[in-house]
Amino acid sequence: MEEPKSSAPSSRSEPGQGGQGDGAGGAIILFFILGLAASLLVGWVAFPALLYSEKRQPVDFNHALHNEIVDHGCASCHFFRADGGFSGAPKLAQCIECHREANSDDPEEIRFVEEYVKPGREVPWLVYARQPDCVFFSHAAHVRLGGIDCAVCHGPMGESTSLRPYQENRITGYSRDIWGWNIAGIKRNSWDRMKMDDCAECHAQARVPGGSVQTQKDGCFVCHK
Amino acid sequence: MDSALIPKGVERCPLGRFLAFIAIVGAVLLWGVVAMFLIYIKGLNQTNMNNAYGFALWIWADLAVIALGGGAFFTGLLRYIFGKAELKNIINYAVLIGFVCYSSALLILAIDVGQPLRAWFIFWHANVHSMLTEVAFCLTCYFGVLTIEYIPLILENRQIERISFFRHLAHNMHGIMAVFAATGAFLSFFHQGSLGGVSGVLYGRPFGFRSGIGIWPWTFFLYTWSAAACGPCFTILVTRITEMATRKKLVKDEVIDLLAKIAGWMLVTYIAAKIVDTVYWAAVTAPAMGFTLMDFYTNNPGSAYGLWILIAEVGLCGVLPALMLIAPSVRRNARLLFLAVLLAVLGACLNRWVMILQMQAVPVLPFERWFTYFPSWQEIATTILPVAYGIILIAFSYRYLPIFPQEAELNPLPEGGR
Amino acid sequence: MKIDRRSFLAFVLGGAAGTALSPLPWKLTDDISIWTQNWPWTPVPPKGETTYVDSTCTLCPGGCGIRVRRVEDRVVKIEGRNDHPVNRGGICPLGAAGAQLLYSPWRVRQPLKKMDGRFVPVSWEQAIGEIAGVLRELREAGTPEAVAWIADTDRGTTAELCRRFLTVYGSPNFIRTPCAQDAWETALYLTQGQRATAGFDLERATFLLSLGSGLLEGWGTPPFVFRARGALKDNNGRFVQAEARLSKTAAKADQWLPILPGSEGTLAFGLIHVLLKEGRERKPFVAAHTAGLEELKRQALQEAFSPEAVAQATGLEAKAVVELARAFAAAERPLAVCGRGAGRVPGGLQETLAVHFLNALVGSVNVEGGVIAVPEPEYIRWPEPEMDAVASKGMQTPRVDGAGSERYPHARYLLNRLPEALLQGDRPAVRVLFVSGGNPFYSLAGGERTEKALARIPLIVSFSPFLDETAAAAHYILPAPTHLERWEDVPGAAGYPKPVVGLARPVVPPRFATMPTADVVLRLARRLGGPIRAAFPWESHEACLRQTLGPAWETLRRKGFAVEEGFKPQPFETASRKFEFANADLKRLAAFRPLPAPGDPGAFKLTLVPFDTLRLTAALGAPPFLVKALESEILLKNDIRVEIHPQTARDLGLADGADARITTPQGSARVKVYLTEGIRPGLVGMARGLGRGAHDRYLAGKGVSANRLLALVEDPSSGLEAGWGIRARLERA
Amino acid sequence: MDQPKNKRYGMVIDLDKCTGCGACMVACMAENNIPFRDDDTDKLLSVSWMHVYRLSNGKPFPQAEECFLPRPCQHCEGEHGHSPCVSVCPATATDYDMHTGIVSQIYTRCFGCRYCMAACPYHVRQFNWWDPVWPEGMERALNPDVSVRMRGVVEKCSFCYSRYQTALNRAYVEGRRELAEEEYQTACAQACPAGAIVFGDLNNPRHRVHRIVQPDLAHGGRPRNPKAFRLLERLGTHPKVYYLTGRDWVRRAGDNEVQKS
Amino acid sequence: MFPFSFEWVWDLGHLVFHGALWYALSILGIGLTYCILKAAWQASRGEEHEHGHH
Repeated sequence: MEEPKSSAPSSRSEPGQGGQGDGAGGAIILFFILGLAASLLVGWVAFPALLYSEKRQPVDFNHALHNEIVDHGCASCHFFRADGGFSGAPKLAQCIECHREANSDDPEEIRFVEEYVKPGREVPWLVYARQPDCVFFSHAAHVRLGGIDCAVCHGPMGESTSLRPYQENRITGYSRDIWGWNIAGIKRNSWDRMKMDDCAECHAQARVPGGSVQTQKDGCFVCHK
Repeated sequence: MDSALIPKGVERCPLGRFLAFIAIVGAVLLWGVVAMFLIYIKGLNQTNMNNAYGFALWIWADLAVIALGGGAFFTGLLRYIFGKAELKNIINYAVLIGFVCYSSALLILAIDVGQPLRAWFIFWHANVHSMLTEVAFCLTCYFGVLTIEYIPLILENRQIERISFFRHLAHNMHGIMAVFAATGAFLSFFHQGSLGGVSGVLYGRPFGFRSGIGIWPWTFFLYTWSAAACGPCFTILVTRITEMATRKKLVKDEVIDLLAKIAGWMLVTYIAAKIVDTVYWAAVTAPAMGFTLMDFYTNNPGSAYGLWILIAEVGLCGVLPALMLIAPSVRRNARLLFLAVLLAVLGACLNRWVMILQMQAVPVLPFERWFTYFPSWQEIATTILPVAYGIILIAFSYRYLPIFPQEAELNPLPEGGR
Repeated sequence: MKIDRRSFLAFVLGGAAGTALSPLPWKLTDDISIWTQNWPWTPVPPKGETTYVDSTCTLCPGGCGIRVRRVEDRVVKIEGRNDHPVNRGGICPLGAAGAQLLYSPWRVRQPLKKMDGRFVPVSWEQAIGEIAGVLRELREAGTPEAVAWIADTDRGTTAELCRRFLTVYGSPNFIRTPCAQDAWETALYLTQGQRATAGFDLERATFLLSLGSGLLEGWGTPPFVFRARGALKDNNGRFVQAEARLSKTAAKADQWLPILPGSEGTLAFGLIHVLLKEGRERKPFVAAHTAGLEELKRQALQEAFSPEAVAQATGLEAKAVVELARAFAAAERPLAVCGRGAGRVPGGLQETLAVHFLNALVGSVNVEGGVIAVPEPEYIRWPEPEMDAVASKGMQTPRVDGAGSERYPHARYLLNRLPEALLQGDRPAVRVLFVSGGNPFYSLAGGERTEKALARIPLIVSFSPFLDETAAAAHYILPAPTHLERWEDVPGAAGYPKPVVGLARPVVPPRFATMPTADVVLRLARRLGGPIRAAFPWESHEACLRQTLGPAWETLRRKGFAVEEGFKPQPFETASRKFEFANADLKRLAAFRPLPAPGDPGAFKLTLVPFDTLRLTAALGAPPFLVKALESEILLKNDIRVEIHPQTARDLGLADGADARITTPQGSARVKVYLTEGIRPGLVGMARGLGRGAHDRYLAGKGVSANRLLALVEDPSSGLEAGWGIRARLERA
Repeated sequence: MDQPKNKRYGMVIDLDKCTGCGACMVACMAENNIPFRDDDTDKLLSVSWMHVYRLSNGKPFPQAEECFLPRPCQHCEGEHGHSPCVSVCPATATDYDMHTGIVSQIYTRCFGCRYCMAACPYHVRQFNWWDPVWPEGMERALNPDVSVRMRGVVEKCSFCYSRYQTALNRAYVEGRRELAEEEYQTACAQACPAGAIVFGDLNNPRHRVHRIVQPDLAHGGRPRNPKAFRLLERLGTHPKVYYLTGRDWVRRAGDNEVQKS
Repeated sequence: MFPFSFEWVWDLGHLVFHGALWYALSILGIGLTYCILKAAWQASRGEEHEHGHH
């Protein structure tokens, strides 16, 4: 930049004269690489970091510990209602059945009892698997009819001792678990992503007969509402 | 001031006058842009469309400009594939007009949809059975072709041409232009046709519905045909208007005459096919769906869609210009030629209006009444926007690019000029 | 190193390539489109457990069984109860839109007091205290009868508590809002000696003759009547509608008799005339169960009721009258009903009597498929309250509306006479007015004069949960909970032929600081102390309800309703133990005379006839869904459309949709016209229920109220409101 | 997986019973989160999945007659499910489901080109010209089983598919795969106080709809019941909504085939 | 548009439609790439061609 005058002639070299020395060509390649590297860094590192906001769960819940104590595994707290719906994250009323008072000197449990049980305040759990409003998902169809294990979609949640942070897409408001934690969208496990394509993939593997005349897969309303 | 940019051997008006002209047209453009943003921000409630008129002025404008932009593909086809070498003198302008038309069409489409930010779903989640999918794909691809055809023209600007790479690029692109033109003709055939299919496949709308070959209704072919016929007419029309505006002869009469002659014969065959189609539709297709021809043209408010519209489209703006254009004496008379191409252009526009607007105005349920519609100012402004944009692009192209190869020859510079 | 344009270009190109190879543009494109799918300003209803609660709808006197769908604590849908005898799964549009009333932002959220023309929030304590203070003063002044209470029902615990309160306080002025039952109840009493409401066994009738009743426009209990109409069709029964315009009811009738408006009574007498003249009455029934036929013959066989004269009066052909009478008499189970429109205007007593006589002549009284006297519920058995001298004296004063007086001995409530009574004297006869249910400031005809009269009352207390016209005009609003937030016993379903009691329950906890009207009464009584307090030994409305219902409480709570399935009507209780076509009481009534539409026919060439629609209501207004469902033939933008015949339109130079001005002796308003062949030339049809001065922004300010253009018309035989139309003028605007 | 037999859900509306009261419209609005606006009197700008038309016999007073015709989505089958609207949607946002015979739609997939609206001769498809806005508090009455549609997309009656979904869920939890007739009913059919709307599976001879119209399923479901007709039968849309009437003029008014012949 | 998108079906319609599309796109893409690469090569070699191509 200090030598604009000297650089000007070379850049303005007459057409048809070849013009560039090795240095110029090298500079071009170098700048190209610089630009490439910078944008790759932005795209692969900075962008994902900026895209998601991170929240902590209101209470750190130990699934593994609870799983040992309860009788019916996941279904002890996550069960089907008589109306066919799935209860999802338990209500405070369910927690209170065991946690009217703190059962241990675990500070997290004590805090839970103090902050939620005593004032009767529902715990605002952040649901990792929360699908958008347009999605209809029937736990009954998958679990009762399809006999699919919770872990197929939710992973080994029951073995976790602590709740990982919840990340929310700043643009879409989705939980990061929907797109998957791999920003490239690559998944290794069946539970790594929860996009429509993943539903479709599983349905294709399971040879769920589709009724659609357009796609020969499922009609819109099978998964949408 | 900008003389360095102006092609060699031609004269252009003073920069001030040029800028004043651009400013005036730019103001119109700005009006359209304001309306466009109003629509983007507030939504399509800014229009006068409604649930009975889902397609309105914009879709008509879309179909009309694409039909008129057909001059590019058809002239290209004649020039590069059929080897009508004389047409090289008008092909640049045909391409430019086509480029303006198609970019306008895409712009209008982008305004017209309810969810512009999701518009790419049409590609990603494409339903290959939909005529609109075919339109979108072919339109976008063909716009790419037109861009490829237009780029060398830009590269031939005096200043840009000085750069070796660009000069070579332009040369190479010219070299294989026939390949692009052929691809363009293929794409054009399908998207002009699929636009015709848009209303032709609607078997719930007896007014628009046509039987046909396989998945393609007759209108598919009629649209391609009419675009091939009326597109060149529009090219001639705009060339003539440009000549009037610049007060210069830009293209030699032989070239225009050749193009007009070809367009004339295209129009003759098209209108013959159109008449056959109309008769078959009126006598067979519509009655099979429980309608008589006059159901489509009577009892509408103010006779806005009376039988006159059919007569105007097929007769006044179809048969008449077709006969005029195939008559050498008419082609030689500048005024009559102008009138003939103007009528042909109006005929194409009217046809598109009928197939989109009237198609929806006709009540299908026996207990419904005619639906009428008048566009809101926002719709009108956004429809005029592309016109202003086209004028500006043409003005810049004309001023700085060697669009008319014969201009220098036809308008020799006085001694002492550049 | 040289950093020049080329380097910069290379950097940009590299950047572009790198960006394309990174997830950024692709994910961003995707995320932006997902953003459009989840726009934060598009609401997302929270999910949760779905539960159903059975209750009873109290939005109209129908008392349909409803099934309320809740998601967590939110009411999301109201459906009809399949197992409810009255509506059997059906629901009317208003009932279906009930959740919008619960969640209306135009609800009154706490007690309000009007100060300097504006409402300010006050505490319940303060509001009740201040009102009690005024009440105490009136009692101390020895004028307890200056308190009046308007309610939309006189049945059920709440209404009885209000009435009891007035009684021990010392005022006889408990007034029920007018409805067709006023005339029917009187007719049943006069002819059968029974204190009962009229039930109509529509489901089993085989020939239904409706004299102007809007059977499909809100008359009776809509889902019951609708289903009965379907049953009539399934049974190949016949349904004839006599009405001046092609109402929905007329459109669905097997035969529409486009009679001149106001001629319903004449037609009824005309039919009686033919029946008697041709000896087509059901002789066994008439002989065994009726008395006074000779007197009826004397009355009905007058020349004025000959087919020719009736044809003249009704606009029908004499032949049609005769044929109708014969078909009616020949039917297996004929039934005639009356009560114009939705039945909110009682109509003339003589007219109702004529219809009732018609039923008696064909034996359709207290039998299957006929008119059934449904006794008033008797589960409320409270001990007679002890009354002090002030109360006793107050109760001796004549009612402010004249009901029960020498002139109107059989009338129980005459709200229509209240405005005139209020205009008498320097001080209005009513000093304190309570309004629980009903919306008299809107629904009373009479225009400005009525408004002026009501406005003379120094203290008006509204119990409305919503800001309706009466609430807006009140000095205090003591908001009651809505029908989904409170306990309420609902005795009887309008027009239903069996005794039925439903229970409305709090489906959700009250949203706002509201109080059931009965609780306000209890608290007022406590404040006033003495015998008044003693007459109300209950802690709360709910406690009162439990105690009053006794063992039935649990049944009702569990099942939601109680119906007397094997109900048989009681025998006639007249002196003769027969149905009496004539007796001393009947003889004293002013003779039948068709009431003309008020106004000078010379100056007002047309006649305005109001009509009802289920998509609008008088008292409650209409929640947004109903306004949305309103036909564009009735409302266009903010303009009401009036129906006129194309011939009328031609005479006036009006095109369909044209702006016009309608003028009646009561007032004038801007309207748009709607041309239809479904109305008699010379008439102007106008929907009731628009032109609201309060309510929400979906309803307020749209159209005009027919009530403002109409006049109050008093039936000379009973004092009941009997207006059916008014002379009018329509001009191009 | 063994799949239950294909259904063909359809509706029969008895026009002689329908009183035009509008309960079906309101029940539909409440069930399906239909938005409303300050001014909804222009029915061509208003969203209402169920619309009650008012038909007139066109005769002068006093021979004038009127009839009310509720019009939900006709769920056309066309030829092999190629209903007029389904095949034209460029983004595959609407589909015909062979399992239920229901024309379904993903609102979030729709980008608002409105081609389906142009294709539908019944005007059942409606566009969200405005953002849906509920007055403060009233959004509490929204039904979570049906997603709220954003501005700029087309919507239409779904035969209350969400009720099918919930009914199936309940059946699955109870270990069943098939639904009884009364388990899945649309909101309009359930609400109709006149009992004019009957809903069920046209493929199932035990269902009332089948018994009433006796559809000729080999010929696009043409009704064999002489009192039954479909709107615009001759277009070949093969709707699954049938109308009953004993009145000739009503039949003529609803069907251009009889109208014109 | 792509075989991995949900709507893709391996049937004649898709093969013809998308086949034609991708074919056309390929021609355009290859042609354009050829022109650019050749121009870059020519420019770097300092080649010059005779004028008068239009």
